[in-house]
Amino acid sequence: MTEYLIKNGFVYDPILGINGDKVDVAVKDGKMVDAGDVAKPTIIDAAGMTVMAAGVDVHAHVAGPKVNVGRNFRPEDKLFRGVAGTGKKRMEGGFSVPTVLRTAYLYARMGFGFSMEAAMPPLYARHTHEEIRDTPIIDQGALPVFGNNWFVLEYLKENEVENTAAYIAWLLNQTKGFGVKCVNPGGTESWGWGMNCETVDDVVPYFDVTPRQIVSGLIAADEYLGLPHCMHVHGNSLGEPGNYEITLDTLKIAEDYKPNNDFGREVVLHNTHLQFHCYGGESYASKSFESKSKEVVEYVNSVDNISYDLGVVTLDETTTMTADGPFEHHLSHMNNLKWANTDVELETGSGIVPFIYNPKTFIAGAQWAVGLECGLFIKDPMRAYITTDAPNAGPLCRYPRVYKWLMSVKARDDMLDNTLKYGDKVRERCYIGELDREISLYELAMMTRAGPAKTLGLGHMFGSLKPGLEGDVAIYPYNPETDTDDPEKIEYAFGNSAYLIKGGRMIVKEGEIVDMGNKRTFWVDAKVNENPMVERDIAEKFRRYYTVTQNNYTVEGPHYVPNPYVIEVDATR
Amino acid sequence: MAAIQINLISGRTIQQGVSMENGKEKLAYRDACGILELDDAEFKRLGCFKNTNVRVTSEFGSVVVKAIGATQGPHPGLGWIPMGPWANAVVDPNTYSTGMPTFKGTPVTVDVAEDEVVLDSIALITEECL
Amino acid sequence: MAKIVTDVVCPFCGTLCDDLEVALSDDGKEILEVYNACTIGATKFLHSQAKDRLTRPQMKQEDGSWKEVTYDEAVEYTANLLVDAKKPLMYGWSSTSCPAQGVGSEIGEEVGACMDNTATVCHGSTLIAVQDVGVPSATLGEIANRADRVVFWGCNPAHAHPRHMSRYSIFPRGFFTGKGSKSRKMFVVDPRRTDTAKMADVHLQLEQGHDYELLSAIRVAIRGEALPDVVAGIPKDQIYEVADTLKSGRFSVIFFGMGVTHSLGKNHNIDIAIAVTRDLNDYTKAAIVPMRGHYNVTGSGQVWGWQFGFPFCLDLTRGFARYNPGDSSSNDLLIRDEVDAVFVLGSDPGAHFPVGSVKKIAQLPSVCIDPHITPTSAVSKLHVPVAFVGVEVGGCAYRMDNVPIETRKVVEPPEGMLTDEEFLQKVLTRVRELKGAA
Amino acid sequence: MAKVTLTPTQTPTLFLEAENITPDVFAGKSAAEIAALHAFIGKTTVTLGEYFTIEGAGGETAADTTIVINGDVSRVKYIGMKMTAGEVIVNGSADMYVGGWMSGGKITVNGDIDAFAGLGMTGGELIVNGNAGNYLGAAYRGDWRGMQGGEIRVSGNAGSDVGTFMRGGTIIVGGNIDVHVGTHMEGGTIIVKGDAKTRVGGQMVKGTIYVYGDIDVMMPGFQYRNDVDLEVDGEEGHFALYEGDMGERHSKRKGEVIYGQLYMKY
Repeated sequence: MTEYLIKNGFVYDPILGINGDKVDVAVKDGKMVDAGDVAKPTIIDAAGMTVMAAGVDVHAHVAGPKVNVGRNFRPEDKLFRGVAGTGKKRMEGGFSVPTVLRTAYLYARMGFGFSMEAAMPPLYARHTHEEIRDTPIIDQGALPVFGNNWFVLEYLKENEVENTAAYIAWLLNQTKGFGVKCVNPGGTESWGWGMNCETVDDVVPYFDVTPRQIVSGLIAADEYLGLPHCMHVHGNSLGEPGNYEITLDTLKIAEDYKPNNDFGREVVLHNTHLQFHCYGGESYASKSFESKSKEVVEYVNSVDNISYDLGVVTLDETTTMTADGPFEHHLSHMNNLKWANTDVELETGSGIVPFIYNPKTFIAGAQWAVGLECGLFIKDPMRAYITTDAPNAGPLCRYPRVYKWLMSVKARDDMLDNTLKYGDKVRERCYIGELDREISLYELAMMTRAGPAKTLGLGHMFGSLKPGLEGDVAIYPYNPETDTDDPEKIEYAFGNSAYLIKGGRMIVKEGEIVDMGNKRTFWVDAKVNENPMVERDIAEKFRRYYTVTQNNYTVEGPHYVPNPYVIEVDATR
Repeated sequence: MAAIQINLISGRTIQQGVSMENGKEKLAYRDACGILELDDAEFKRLGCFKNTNVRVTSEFGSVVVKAIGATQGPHPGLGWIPMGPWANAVVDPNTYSTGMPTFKGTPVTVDVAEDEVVLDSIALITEECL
Repeated sequence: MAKIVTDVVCPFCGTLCDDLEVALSDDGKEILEVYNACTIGATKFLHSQAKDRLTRPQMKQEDGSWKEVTYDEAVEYTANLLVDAKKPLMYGWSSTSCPAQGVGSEIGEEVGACMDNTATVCHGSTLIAVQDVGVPSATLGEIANRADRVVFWGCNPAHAHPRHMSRYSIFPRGFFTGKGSKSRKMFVVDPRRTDTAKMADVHLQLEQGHDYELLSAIRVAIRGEALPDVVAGIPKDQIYEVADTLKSGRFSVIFFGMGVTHSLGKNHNIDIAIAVTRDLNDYTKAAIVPMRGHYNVTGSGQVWGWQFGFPFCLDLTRGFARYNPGDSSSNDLLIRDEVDAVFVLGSDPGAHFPVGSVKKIAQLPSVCIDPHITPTSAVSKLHVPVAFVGVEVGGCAYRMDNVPIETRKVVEPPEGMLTDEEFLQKVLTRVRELKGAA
Repeated sequence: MAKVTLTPTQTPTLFLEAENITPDVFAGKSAAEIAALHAFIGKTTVTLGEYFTIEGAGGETAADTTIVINGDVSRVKYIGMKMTAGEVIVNGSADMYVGGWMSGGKITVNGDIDAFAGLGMTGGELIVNGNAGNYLGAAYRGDWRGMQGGEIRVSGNAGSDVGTFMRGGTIIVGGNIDVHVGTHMEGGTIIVKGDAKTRVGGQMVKGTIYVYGDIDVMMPGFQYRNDVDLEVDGEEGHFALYEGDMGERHSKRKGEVIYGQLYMKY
């Protein structure tokens, strides 16, 4: 395997404490090594460029059944946007919901090496893995959803953490899943009857359990197993004015828990797309709606065991998709656009609705502001990660634009003064106007690499250039000494990596994608004690209530996970 | 014996499915799909017994099938030919720019054709296309 | 002592039953019996063993006779046909596995083909409607466990999806439907008194081709607005009654089939049925599910979705994917003389396209990849028999509710026969060689 | 006004995709440059010069460029697609997508056109002295934004799905019209001077449809309101006003529910 030595670049690595110094970075046999350990390396001259470990995406919807509904039911999202394949590249299509090929190429252009698919319905795990398999270059994992799963609801009603853990371990193995995702706990099961759970204390019909019990129990089970990633939650009442109190209620559940894992993970709860959960007021009208990002993030700052990602609204026409079925139904009544919904037997649900975040409306501008505030109020950027909840708050391809806004007051003011129709109202109802913080490249590296890698329990592989880690390096055409004059240069540079080395292979060379890499699917195999009761429950549910047999449920075989990377966890007691 | 006008529809039957899986080149497939199901009233108008060969003609084509009594009737004014090459010899191909031919709801004329034979699928398609 | 293979998946219809048991001879070579399957599914397994089965490709001669050729010769002809054509049509893709569909997609991309699947004559109308208004749906297990109002609109599961009612929709005793069929009210809307209609609590025998008007009337009734005395042959009182019963249910579901997708209005009939479902969700819970035909037509739409962004009617000729049924749809392409070669796999347009389209196939360079002798193979220049997917080779398939299930290999294919995935791989390799040379 | 004349020299073996035939593309180009413009047949790339003799040259801008096509182009797609200004005159029949997504200028076809003409059109004029096909002034698949502005005038008959998802602008059909008129319509005006079949105004939210002739089957969601005398397209007429679709969602204005309006001429 080729050795690489990257010279003269401005290097940013918060794990190694390197803040823009010109140090040599070396890759050998697919891993990072000391510059001295390469014999006859290919030299990459990164003079005038920014060097970081490859990006790590903690939360994006890029593969699986609802993503594909989003593609197939939105031909207009692809109209006149097709890109022909060249060289090794196949054709690309789609804007808000790109094809799997485009997704891979976008990540490569943005210098990313790992992406976590944010919601995998267990019954549809095969589909998710087929898409992941066909997405080249990047490593991926997928989080099965547990927050409305009948086994979990029944066990946690009785607070049976050990049984819940045993079931989680079984399901991760069956679906080749990575961790525990919880979407609108209890609410999506209620949606099976057209209802919802709007607070953490609403009771789930029939199952007689509350979101509070579900979130608490899933954290307990996650830490019981000692999984790499913590419980990853999308709380109740997403997008509702006044929901910040529900968000705080949810976050405070974590106060009872301490991290227990061998992966260096320090948080027990990850709250995804926090932007959607920081709303005050009683309606979306400018006289009532207000940002509560400060209140929520100040709580996060006051504790040390919670992380979150931003979910910044990018003011595009996009496609919303979530396992939060009742929310999407609600949304379809707000904009009267097409609405797809799939309730999944015994497990979860999902909804998909196109949405236009129109900068000419107050609320879209306010949502844009709230998302950025979530990134600007954080004290420890190792616990706040930049996302757009792609494609919900904005398309994947907009990450670099979000960086620009976070890194430049000038860029934010330009939006408030020239793009938003109600910029002044937004300043008035949100905190954005008061914030003069500009995220530095060092902090950017925390919020896009080091931080997410650590919270995913992958800090030993990704997020830094430390010798021994995966040979994943991104080089951006951005000169921190001379390019600070124009924020547009940030957006351009981070969307057009000059080089990407992934697993020691040159994927992007001089801005061109030249190699499809050695894509791996990450999943977690947790060993637990024999649990005859849970085994019996599983067999019973398949016999009576599932429409596939238990033997046909298991995801196995090279068709689905041709190149697995299995993280083993021993939770036997 | 008078020619009658009916509205033709087509679709699946279990016999069509079974015989299709047994081999479309076999006579069983012809016997399952080379038929026209009519209500008793239509046989009266047509002036023939059940199980008589008839010629079904539309502005799009013409085909000989065996007229039998409706198995899933009554369906006044409707004729039924199970989906397959016999039905497709006469259906309305207009897709209205949706890609989907109008397989159901083709006005057809039916007249008795006792002396004509119902071809098997391969013979039928070969005769029409080659 | 026969060997029993369990959890076998049935490769016939979109119901994709996965509880079949197949009894094999001691040597495991022969299928003796098929348990739990409907008569069509059982026939499919047993017929795969037919002694008169074609096991080698054959090429049509000048005089119309067939001559056996090797798979390599078949690969050579197929690859050249696709590379030489200006606008080849690659049709079918429904009676095969997703891995084969994946390889096919790469070939289509390499040769700049128009690619279409059997949805184009089955539920293409549905796909268009879903693009226009979406689709509130649910997995079949949700129906089994919750639904107490079940509507079959323009579909006849008793014949087309024989085990649907027993496994999913009418008879199962689900989690919240413990009384099975007694927990449910069954409606059938069909111009014929079908065997399904005979089982229903209510049969609306509408005038054929007026589904759109009747569905529109149900929407009016749901909103409590005034109706004409009779719509589509159904008296208004009955329409109000149906609307009220659906609103009063805990969980209403509408299954629909080719009775609506094939009739005048096509996608609009589905569009407005979806609108009814959407309306019902303002009063109770409601879902709508298409009764997909081929066992993996859904899968080909999924594979194309994630690779190209569209579920059918793909036009890849310009190097990027375009889509517009009416323009890039098989029957329009054939009737309008827009394609100059035809490749068919896993489907039988010869039997299921209007004859005018079949005549065009017969006039063009054409290859048919199919285990059976079919009207399509009869009019094609080359016929390539392959192993039966779901019987002689496994691979993923997607159920009518998009649930992916891995089909199982039960027996070996006849000596020396290729699977369609293997054949396509060889074609892809050869296509790349030819393009490299060009 | 600079004029470019295209005369077909051969009929394409399959179909010619010629989205380059617009005043926007021709503007500022000489005959030779226009002849060198690409067109496509399946996977092959050809030039306009291979299929047309080209005389004249484009004006400085699209606005002062007129394209005249003398001859049958019924196997040529995308004529005038996305044009913003200028004029296209087709003396013959044309295939699909004539004036698709056009936002300005004028297209006149002295002949028939096939489906998807004026798809997603936002402005300009499309005049057809002949018959039009299906999906005239409709929306592209999946889009809820059909025709949003401009005017389409067809002297003959039109096909099915005219004005589906129409949001604005005017469509005038001199002759008869096939099924599904103004389905999902949410604005704009459709005038049918001949007969309509069925499904007129189905799922209509807002907007106006006039039918001078008969409607085979009236949608059940339309209710008679009253008779009115109106001037439509420059002529007086006595009409019966129906409102609907009662089964569809409707917005309110000052507490008043706004329905779609269907005027039937006496």
